[in-house]
Amino acid sequence: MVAEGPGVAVAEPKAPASSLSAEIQIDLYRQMVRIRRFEEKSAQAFMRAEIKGFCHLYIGQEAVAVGALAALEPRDAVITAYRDHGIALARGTPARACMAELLGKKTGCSRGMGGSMHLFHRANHFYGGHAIVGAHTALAAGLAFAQQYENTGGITLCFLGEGAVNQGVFAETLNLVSLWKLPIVFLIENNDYAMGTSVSRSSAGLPLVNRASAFDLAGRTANGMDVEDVRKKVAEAVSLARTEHLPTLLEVSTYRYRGHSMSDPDTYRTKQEIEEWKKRDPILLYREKLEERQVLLDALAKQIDGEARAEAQDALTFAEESPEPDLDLAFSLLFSPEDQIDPILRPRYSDI
Amino acid sequence: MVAEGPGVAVAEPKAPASSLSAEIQIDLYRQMVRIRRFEEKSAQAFMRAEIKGFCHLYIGQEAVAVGALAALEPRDAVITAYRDHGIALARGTPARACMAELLGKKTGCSRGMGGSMHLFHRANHFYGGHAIVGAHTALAAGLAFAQQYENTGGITLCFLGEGAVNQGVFAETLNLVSLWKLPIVFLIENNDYAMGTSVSRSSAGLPLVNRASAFDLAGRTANGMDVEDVRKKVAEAVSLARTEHLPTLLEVSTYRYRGHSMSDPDTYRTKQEIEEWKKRDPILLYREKLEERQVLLDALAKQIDGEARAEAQDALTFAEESPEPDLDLAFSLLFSPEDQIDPILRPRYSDI
Amino acid sequence: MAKITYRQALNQAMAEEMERDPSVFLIGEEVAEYQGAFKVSQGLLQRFGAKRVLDTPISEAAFSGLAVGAALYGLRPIVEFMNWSFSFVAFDQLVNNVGSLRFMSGGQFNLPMVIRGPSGGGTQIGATHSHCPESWFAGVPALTVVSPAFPDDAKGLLKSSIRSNNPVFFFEGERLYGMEGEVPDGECLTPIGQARVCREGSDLTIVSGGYATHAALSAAEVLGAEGKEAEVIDLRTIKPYDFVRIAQSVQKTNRLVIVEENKPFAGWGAQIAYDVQHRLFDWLDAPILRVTGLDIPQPYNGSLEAKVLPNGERIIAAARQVLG
Amino acid sequence: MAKITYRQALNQAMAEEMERDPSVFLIGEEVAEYQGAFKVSQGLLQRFGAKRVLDTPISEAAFSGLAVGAALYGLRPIVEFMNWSFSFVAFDQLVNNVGSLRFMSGGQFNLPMVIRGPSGGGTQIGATHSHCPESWFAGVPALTVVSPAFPDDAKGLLKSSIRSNNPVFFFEGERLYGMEGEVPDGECLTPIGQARVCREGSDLTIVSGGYATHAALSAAEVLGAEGKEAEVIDLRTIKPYDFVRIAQSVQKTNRLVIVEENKPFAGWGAQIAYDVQHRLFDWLDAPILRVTGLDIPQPYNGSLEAKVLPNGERIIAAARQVLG
Ligand SMILES: Cc1ncc(C[n+]2csc(CCOP(=O)(O)OP(=O)(O)O)c2C)c(N)n1
Ligand SMILES: Cc1ncc(C[n+]2csc(CCOP(=O)(O)OP(=O)(O)O)c2C)c(N)n1
Ligand SMILES: [Mg+2]
Ligand SMILES: [Mg+2]
Repeated sequence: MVAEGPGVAVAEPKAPASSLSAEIQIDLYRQMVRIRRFEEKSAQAFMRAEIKGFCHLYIGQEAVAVGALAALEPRDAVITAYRDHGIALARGTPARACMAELLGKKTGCSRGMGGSMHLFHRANHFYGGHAIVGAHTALAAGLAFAQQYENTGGITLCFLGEGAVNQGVFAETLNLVSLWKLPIVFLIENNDYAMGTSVSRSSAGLPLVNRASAFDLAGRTANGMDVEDVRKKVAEAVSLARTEHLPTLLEVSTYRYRGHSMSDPDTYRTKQEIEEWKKRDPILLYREKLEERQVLLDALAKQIDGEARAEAQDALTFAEESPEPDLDLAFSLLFSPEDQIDPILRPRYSDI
Repeated sequence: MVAEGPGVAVAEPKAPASSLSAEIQIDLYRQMVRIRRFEEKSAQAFMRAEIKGFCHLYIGQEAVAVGALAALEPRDAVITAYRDHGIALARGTPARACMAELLGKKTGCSRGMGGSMHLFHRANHFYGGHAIVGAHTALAAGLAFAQQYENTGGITLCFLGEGAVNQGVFAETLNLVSLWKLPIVFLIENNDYAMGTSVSRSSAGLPLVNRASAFDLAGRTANGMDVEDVRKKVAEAVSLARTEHLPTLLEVSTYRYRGHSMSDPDTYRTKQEIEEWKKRDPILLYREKLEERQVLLDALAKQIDGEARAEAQDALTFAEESPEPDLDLAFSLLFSPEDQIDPILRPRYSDI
Repeated sequence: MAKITYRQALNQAMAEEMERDPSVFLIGEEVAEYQGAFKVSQGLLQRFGAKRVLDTPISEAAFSGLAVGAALYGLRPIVEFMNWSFSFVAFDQLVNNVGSLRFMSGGQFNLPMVIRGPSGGGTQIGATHSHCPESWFAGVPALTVVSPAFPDDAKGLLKSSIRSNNPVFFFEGERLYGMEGEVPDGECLTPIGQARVCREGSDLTIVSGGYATHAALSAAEVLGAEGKEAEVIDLRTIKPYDFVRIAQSVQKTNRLVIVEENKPFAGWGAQIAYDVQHRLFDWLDAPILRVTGLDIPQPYNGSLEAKVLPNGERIIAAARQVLG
Repeated sequence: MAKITYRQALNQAMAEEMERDPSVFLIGEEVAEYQGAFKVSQGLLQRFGAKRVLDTPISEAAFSGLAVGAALYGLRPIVEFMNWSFSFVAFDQLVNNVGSLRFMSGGQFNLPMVIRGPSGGGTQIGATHSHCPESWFAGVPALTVVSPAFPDDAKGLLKSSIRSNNPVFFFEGERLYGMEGEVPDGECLTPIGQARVCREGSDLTIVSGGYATHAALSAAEVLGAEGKEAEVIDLRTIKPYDFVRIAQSVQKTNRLVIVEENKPFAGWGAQIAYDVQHRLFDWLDAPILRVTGLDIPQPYNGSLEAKVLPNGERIIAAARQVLG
């Protein structure tokens, strides 16, 4: 939609026309705002010790999840690491189920057993939420393998942090998916830091996308502060996966504004560096762009923001009021019921 | 030494002059023959059940060990996988100590505890002999790290099979040595097979040397059937490591004539394929070359062969006549004596 | 019933289950074209095709992780480790992903997978290739650990394991592959969690599993000739093991020897010993004794390895000791 | 003597040993510039420089393997795992290389290295991050397993471990880092293999280790108020553990409870229970009881996790049970 000047001829339109419908553009914007507000609410809940353990916020990276997931179909599979709130939300996991999980409640999407790092939502083909760095990349290959085996036409999108590329299992997996031509896209969210280690201190042969060629994968990059660029590049990679069975390694540059987790003192980078990145804030920039295109008017932006705040608050209230899981529930989750063999007697080995 | 025709002017000399002294050329030849005869003797001993477990012969690959180790200094460190007889011998481990180890005797270089796959010879900076595929590559990085830490001027040469490149720890290690500029050379002995799997069935992005660029390593290749080519390429890589602290990934093409181990029925390749490779036999070709260069006369070749046969037979006799290790010796090897703290009481947890 | 080997029994189990359920597939090193490093998968590639019988690179972490992902999606993978000792490079996948994903997701996923391969020593392949990691995996709450000692159980337990909706870690005896026995031709499902009494006796109970069961049986023969009748119980399932059957026997014999091949410190036999002294304290007339691998890495030398393994000599010595 | 934290005690131990021996270096994720994920290495980079305090990529297998290679060559590495749960991606390096290389080489190499980091649960970080793998490593014959519960032992044991010529697996309590206690300023070497009696008593013996020792001590207080005096023994070294000290106590109290945080099946407590029933059969007036983590993966939910951990309530219940 071309932003038509209000009676004034615009010599050089700042924001070029988008091939996306206004509806889609607004939805991209809305999803990013939803995540931002949800994460701000999470931070508050953590500060009030309602959320415990590790809590990794997605603030700053919203365009990556939103742009990427906008390029998928419902049958596609999604998997990520522990910085998973934004991805879960963008994939359609209700904010209530996410927040309740962060609070460890029975109504959480993982019934309070997983916590912040382990959101799962099978109904939406969202396969988690994984806290061992790099380990989920092999699972992703398995999802893509199963999609190919079952001939579903689906593909798998696997997010990972740039710090995860140096886990051996990831290299093994890249080799395997290339060899077997699995329908998969590995999206590296390069936010420049793995805890306090910048990518240049952890990785040889930069940029990381170079690793693609060693395994004969398609290698691509995207600007992770630009939701439309992410959407476009992911769409291209998805299409390679779906139609050519060519896996892609896609490096997306982005930035996290907050510390690694809520417990990180964040002393390894300058305030100035953070401020520089914030000038490229994905929500801010997209709002400006949509305003220039006249897709998003101020009133609608305010409405979206209000709804997102309300949703986050509603999620927190719901979570707070939800019951805790009990030990019986926990033990009941350990084993699947058998339906092809006799039940197996399962004694517990702690007597007291 | 230029082969001077006996009174006849040679239009196109078949073997170009070598910059290596005759002595060195003969020694390269001798080392290859020693390994070949040793391995043939090992095969016999295995057939007679004097050697048990796994026994992986080096026949066909002799030029790799011999050429590579000829490029090293005594202070350099060497480490390899389980196909280690040839490398141990070329590095100077006495044939007797090797053969005794193959027979599990107390006089073996590893005192009968390691067997064929676990030859070690610390005095010569030979760090084994490792049977978990790929796992020793990280140890190699540690040897190079220690050399750099201690500023010894030494470098580490790590051999691995082409099947090992898909173990995650190897990728992790390549990243680490590049990042830390360790003085190391990784030499892939690409004999085309990992057990029954040819490299094209196991590895994407061939040739394997491509993996070097992903980690910003020097990438080189050599002809593993040509001992002088191996020597030259390894020497170049060693010099990069020693003087520039630039690690190299060197892919050497070679071939094993025998099955993966003595127990391998070897049905995954054709007899013809093996015969083709045998035409490029490293010993045969080098002998021809040295004869053309008139460095090696028939008598000397026969003498070398006779000595190698005698050495192998002597080693076997020695091994056969050697005593077995006992349980007390085994238990005594488990812990190093303490010299900085009080001895630690070490009960055994199996009472009976 | 036909007389076939343990190896063939495993092969039959896989073939029958793959025939029965198209979501079952086999993945591992050399399982397809090579027909298995120990020929356990002989003929499966020819019969089921390359889609369902897959050779992998030497990347245990990736291919076992891949199998977990496939199981999350709904397939039923069988993962072959050429040797269980190689599972250590995939340990995180096995402990954390196989061990936690169902639970951590609040029960959203089943993990109907079997991880199988040979374990243990006795073939002089050295310290790094002779591990018995059964106890370590049994220490992970969600994992079921199975270890057949006889061909019929090899088939019956593998079929049950493949049909289980939960992950089963299946330990085969490399030294058992060639063992022959009567095995039912078709359907035969050995229940998981039930032990087998291999020999009856009233003087002492010997509990064992896997290859060690055969050492226990030989020792029992010798003891029998001395007039002491050992009841030999083959566990078949290491976790959850059949406490009830052990208790029945110990309440009769009042004496217990446990034979396990793994290294001694905190092996599964220690758990059984703990449970028995706890729950049958007043039934024991003598301390429980364990015969395990000796507490050193596996030596290559053959006569040493024979001493390190739990052998007839040491089992008999233990039996005599508990008999007083 | 100064009152410092467990964390500072560890820091002092490393600093003193690095000062003393230039071949000691520290390697791990975030140990240098970040000053340690838990600040255990605070100030070491500044003091000893980047040559001896090394940040690594997230490549546990490679950097622990690198440390093994460096030890083979003669250096004395300290490897920090940010959490022992991450050691599983390096499990092969730890079990096979650290566990076998000296033996398999016929004793040619020493492996003077320490692998250290926090383990265990209680901080709501979920199933994959809360493992207690002490027992698994203790099952490897060549490995020494240490786990201090108090600041002075944290220092004394870490110094002894760094000076040992053998590999020591050193388990710290994440929940103990902030604990304060009197710690000698300079030289202090807690001997490896010796337990510590934290509380004397004659009614029953409680053996424990690491954080669980504090749970045991609290429980002992409650029991004391009821007139039952528990002797609490803190193991300090899990393998080789101090059987002699336990025996002395059990011969006095005739009753034993073992408290360990790991999951129950074949934990180290099972080994102790086995050894005690075996060697002190006639001294026991009641079955030995173990209080362990419950047999499920660690749940995130806080009140559930508190139940899963060995807690005062369950220890007291066990004590009452053995007291009859
Ligand atoms: C195997 C393993 N090692 C270490 C850790 C600890 N850890 C958690 S997150 C993290 C940094 C990962 O950074 P990156 O992959 O860039 O993801 P980001 O946090 O930037 O999203 C580390 C080291 C872990 N969880 N797993
Ligand atoms: C981690 C691991 N997986 C599997 C094996 C079994 N295995 C031993 S050798 C081998 C093939 C290795 O081939 P390659 O690296 O090419 O060396 P080559 O035998 O050709 O010298 C395999 C799969 C092992 N020893 N370790
Ligand atoms: Mg990052
Ligand atoms: Mg090969």
